[in-house]
Amino acid sequence: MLDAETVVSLDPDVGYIHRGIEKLAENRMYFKFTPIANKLDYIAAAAWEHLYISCVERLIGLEPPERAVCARMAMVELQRVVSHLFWLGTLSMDLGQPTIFVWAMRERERLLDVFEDIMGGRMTYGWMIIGGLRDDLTPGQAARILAELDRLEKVLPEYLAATERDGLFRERLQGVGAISARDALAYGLTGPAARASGVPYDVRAHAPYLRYTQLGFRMVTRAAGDCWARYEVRRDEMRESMRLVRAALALMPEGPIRAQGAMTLRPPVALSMATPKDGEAFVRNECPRGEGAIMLVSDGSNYPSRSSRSCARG
Amino acid sequence: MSLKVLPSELPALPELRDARDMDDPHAGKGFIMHSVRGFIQEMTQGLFAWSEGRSLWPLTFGIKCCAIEMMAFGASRYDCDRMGVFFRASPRQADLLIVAGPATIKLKDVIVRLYEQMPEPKHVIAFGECAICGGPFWDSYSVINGVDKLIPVDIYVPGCPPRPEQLLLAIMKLQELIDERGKAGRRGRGKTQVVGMPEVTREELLAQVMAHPTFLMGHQSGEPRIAPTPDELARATPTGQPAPDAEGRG
Amino acid sequence: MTPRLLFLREGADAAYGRLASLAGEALARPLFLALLALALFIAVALFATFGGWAERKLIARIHSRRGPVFTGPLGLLQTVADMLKFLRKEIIFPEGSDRRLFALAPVLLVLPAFVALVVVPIGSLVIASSQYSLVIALALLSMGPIAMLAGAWASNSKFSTLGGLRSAGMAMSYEAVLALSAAGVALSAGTLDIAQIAQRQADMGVWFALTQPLAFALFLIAAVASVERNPFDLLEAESELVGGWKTEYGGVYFSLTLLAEYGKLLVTGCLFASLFLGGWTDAGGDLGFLAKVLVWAILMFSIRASAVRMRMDALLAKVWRALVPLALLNIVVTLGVSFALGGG
Amino acid sequence: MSEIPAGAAAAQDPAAILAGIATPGKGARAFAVDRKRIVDACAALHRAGFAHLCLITGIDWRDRWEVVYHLVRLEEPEPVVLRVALPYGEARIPSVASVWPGAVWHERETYDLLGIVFEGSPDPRRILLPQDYEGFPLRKEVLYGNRS
Repeated sequence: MLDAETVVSLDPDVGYIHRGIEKLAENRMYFKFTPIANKLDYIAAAAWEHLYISCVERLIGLEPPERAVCARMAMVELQRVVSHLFWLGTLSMDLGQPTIFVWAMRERERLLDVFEDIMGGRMTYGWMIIGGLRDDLTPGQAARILAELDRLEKVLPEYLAATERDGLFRERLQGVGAISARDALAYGLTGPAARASGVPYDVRAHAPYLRYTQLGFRMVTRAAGDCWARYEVRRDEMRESMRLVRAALALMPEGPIRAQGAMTLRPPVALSMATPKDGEAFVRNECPRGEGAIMLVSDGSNYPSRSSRSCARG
Repeated sequence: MSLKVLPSELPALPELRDARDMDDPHAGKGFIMHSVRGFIQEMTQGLFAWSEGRSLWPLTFGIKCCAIEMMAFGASRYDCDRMGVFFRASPRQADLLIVAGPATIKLKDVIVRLYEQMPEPKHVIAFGECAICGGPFWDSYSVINGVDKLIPVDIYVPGCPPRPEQLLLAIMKLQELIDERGKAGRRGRGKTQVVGMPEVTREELLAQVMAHPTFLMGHQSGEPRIAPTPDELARATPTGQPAPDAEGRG
Repeated sequence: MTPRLLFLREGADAAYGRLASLAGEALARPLFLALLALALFIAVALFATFGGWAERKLIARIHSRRGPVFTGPLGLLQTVADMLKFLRKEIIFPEGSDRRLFALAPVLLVLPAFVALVVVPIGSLVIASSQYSLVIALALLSMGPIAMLAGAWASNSKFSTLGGLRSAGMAMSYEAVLALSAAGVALSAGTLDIAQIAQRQADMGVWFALTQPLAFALFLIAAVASVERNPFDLLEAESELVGGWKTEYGGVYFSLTLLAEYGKLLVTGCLFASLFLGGWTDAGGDLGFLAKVLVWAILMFSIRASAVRMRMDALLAKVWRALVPLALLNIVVTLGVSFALGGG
Repeated sequence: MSEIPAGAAAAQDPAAILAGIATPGKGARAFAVDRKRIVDACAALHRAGFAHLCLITGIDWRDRWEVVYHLVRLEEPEPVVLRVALPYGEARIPSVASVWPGAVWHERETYDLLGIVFEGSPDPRRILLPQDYEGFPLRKEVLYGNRS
């Protein structure tokens, strides 16, 4: 509802791409749901795939080996860098400046090539299976990741300078859409948006999963809560994620990439996966857009009897 | 319950909604402009087909992950500007609708309205499995199996999500389609082409799709596509509604 | 440098004489004007075509991509393809829209750009020189908001109404800055005729851009706004207003608005070159003038690629709080200086 | 109100829940709460520091409904899980929007897909499906994929 130029009230009408994934989950075997798990947040597919796979692993109590966990952490954090690059592009596109959008997409394409080389796809992967990985992260691929990150580290300050030193860019973001910490918590805001309002809530620090405790994760928060603070939080998170990718690749030991009894397709172990009767698993991950949570309720068969996910409101 | 599909059940191609009479001056076409355009059209058929193909302005309308690939198609590596593709925001100024994502039941009338708002020489590309047949959500209650149930589609681009190069190839195919129609002087729908697959007309495509049982559009035909597993049948619902049998899950 | 005006007049008289002998005295004058108008239209159409191509190529280069390649050599025929395609598009009048006004609005937008070229000197060619050519040019340039409001109101859609109000409001306020900064220059040159102003710069041997830096900057900003280029690009705020007041325009009418955009670009370019950079009177002559207009066009294209769109209230606040006072200050300073120097 | 089948754990009152939370037990701390006491329990927990409502999920166990609340306190990693069992015939539960305004969208989604009515919710409309959509697709009796 507009009053001349100022927005008076807003009633968001969501659901235009509602695909009823909970119903679909109830009618697919656990391992067959992974392609849809990628599409829960299609800009950060690896993060949500890992969320779903780790939830199923907790449901059946299967621990992936150390090498798989470190490889997954490297990919999840690299996916955060790619997702934040896409955010940088669409932010400047919405502000009417397509140049930074095209530059950020160009950098994102280079990292998508790395994903395609390692995980088999540009946007949706299916690289993580229940109990480990489909195929290994070879040293050559790890070296390529490090090379790409070094290149990005050199190029990124140039784009960020183009946005930060541009007075108009700052003027459009500073003091716009300020959200107080109290409102952020009350309305369930999570992720970079909450941290920009001063809410110190990051699942990686709050309930560490993967190897965040060993690698020492530093949470990025700001107090202002306006668009500029959200810009700064995401910019610093990108640098933190790059550091984490390097640390995860360094920590990655030699060893098997699949646990004993991992749900592979050849041999078709995944087709007859047993789940506990009335078992329940609830997992939270820090996805690029906010806290993602999946709850799975199993009834013993190879089909979840109820799956529910909290969409990340970041 | 047999899953055989009667040929009559093939969903008919929705007829062109634009039934306006071209000669009626008040039908949204100034009389003078119309007769002048008629004359120009006859003399410069090939030239206009060339120009229509080389300047396809798509509408910035993306739905899901295929929209991200459409953005990558517009960015610098794949660069749709080379083909003369320039994204426009208003349907009035666009002549290509790239449906990038599933048509959900809530989005149905939005897509149809956008299509009808676009001026006439318009084309539609069904980009990605979701737009072709519902994709990974084919059995969802809120996804319509294929955009061609709503609007006539010219080019299908399979893939989930397809690579931006496939969209470049689709644009080239569309240009060939336009040139071919331009030479033949027909304004109707020519052969529908599926990018990356051999030449196939829309009817052949639908026949293939209909013939293969797993592609059968579940809820379009009313009864469930794959019913619950046998043990779930044992715990029949309180209402005792008998669930039809099926040939296995997965 | 003898003023080139006379040369033009003789050339025109010679052509006029030959025409008179050909078509007889009575017909000569209208025929000559018709030919001149046609030449003018072709000049602007060519500028619009290759301006559009150059813009897409330059912005593509800034984006590190190629831009149109497949239509003609180096993609030169891309804008031709766009314009031809629009000729064949179906013309849709929105339901409940005022049909005549809907069709008239783009024409109202294009005409001032063409008519202004009659008054503004293009190189040494001044078609209708008059003492008040600057006033006429600025008045014609400020026809834009009227056309936008007409188009917005006639399209009978909420997007275009909101877009129309916004862009009309912005264009009107920036026209004020345009006029005031031009007034500063006219005062220091002492005349309102653009050709004379250009001439005066040659006599003084220094460009007004150097003696009047403030007016130069203000004119630049205001010109960018009057052509709706990027920092003031509220028109195509895709994310907010779909297509601004042009939302309902498709087909030929939309191509008219594109033509108008480049027409205005040419007019402001010629004005800019004549008022501030000495026009054709310095060493470069006509070619120099052309170079100045090209520099102006490239500047506008690169601004479009690199500037962020400003918010509506910040935009208007800047005009009335910063730019207009600066322009007035500039006039006062000019008066003071010329009073002190020349004794009035 | 028909009797809730034995499957659901015995309902506890808010004071017991607060005591339960204080003891640093291992594993997710789950508490069954009675339908009438859910708002007081949530208010008590909110005062105790559970400022973040992570997820509200409705489950259709075919013989009873169950609404599961996942609450998170910023200081500790483990979430607290409140489970409210509802008789199958009567899917109604008071809304906790008064405690967390953010709960409205969770509740609207649960109503939209499962048909559990949240009494006193400031915005009881459907959120994901078109407003004129009849039926609640996520219920077990709705055979999968069927539009009925």
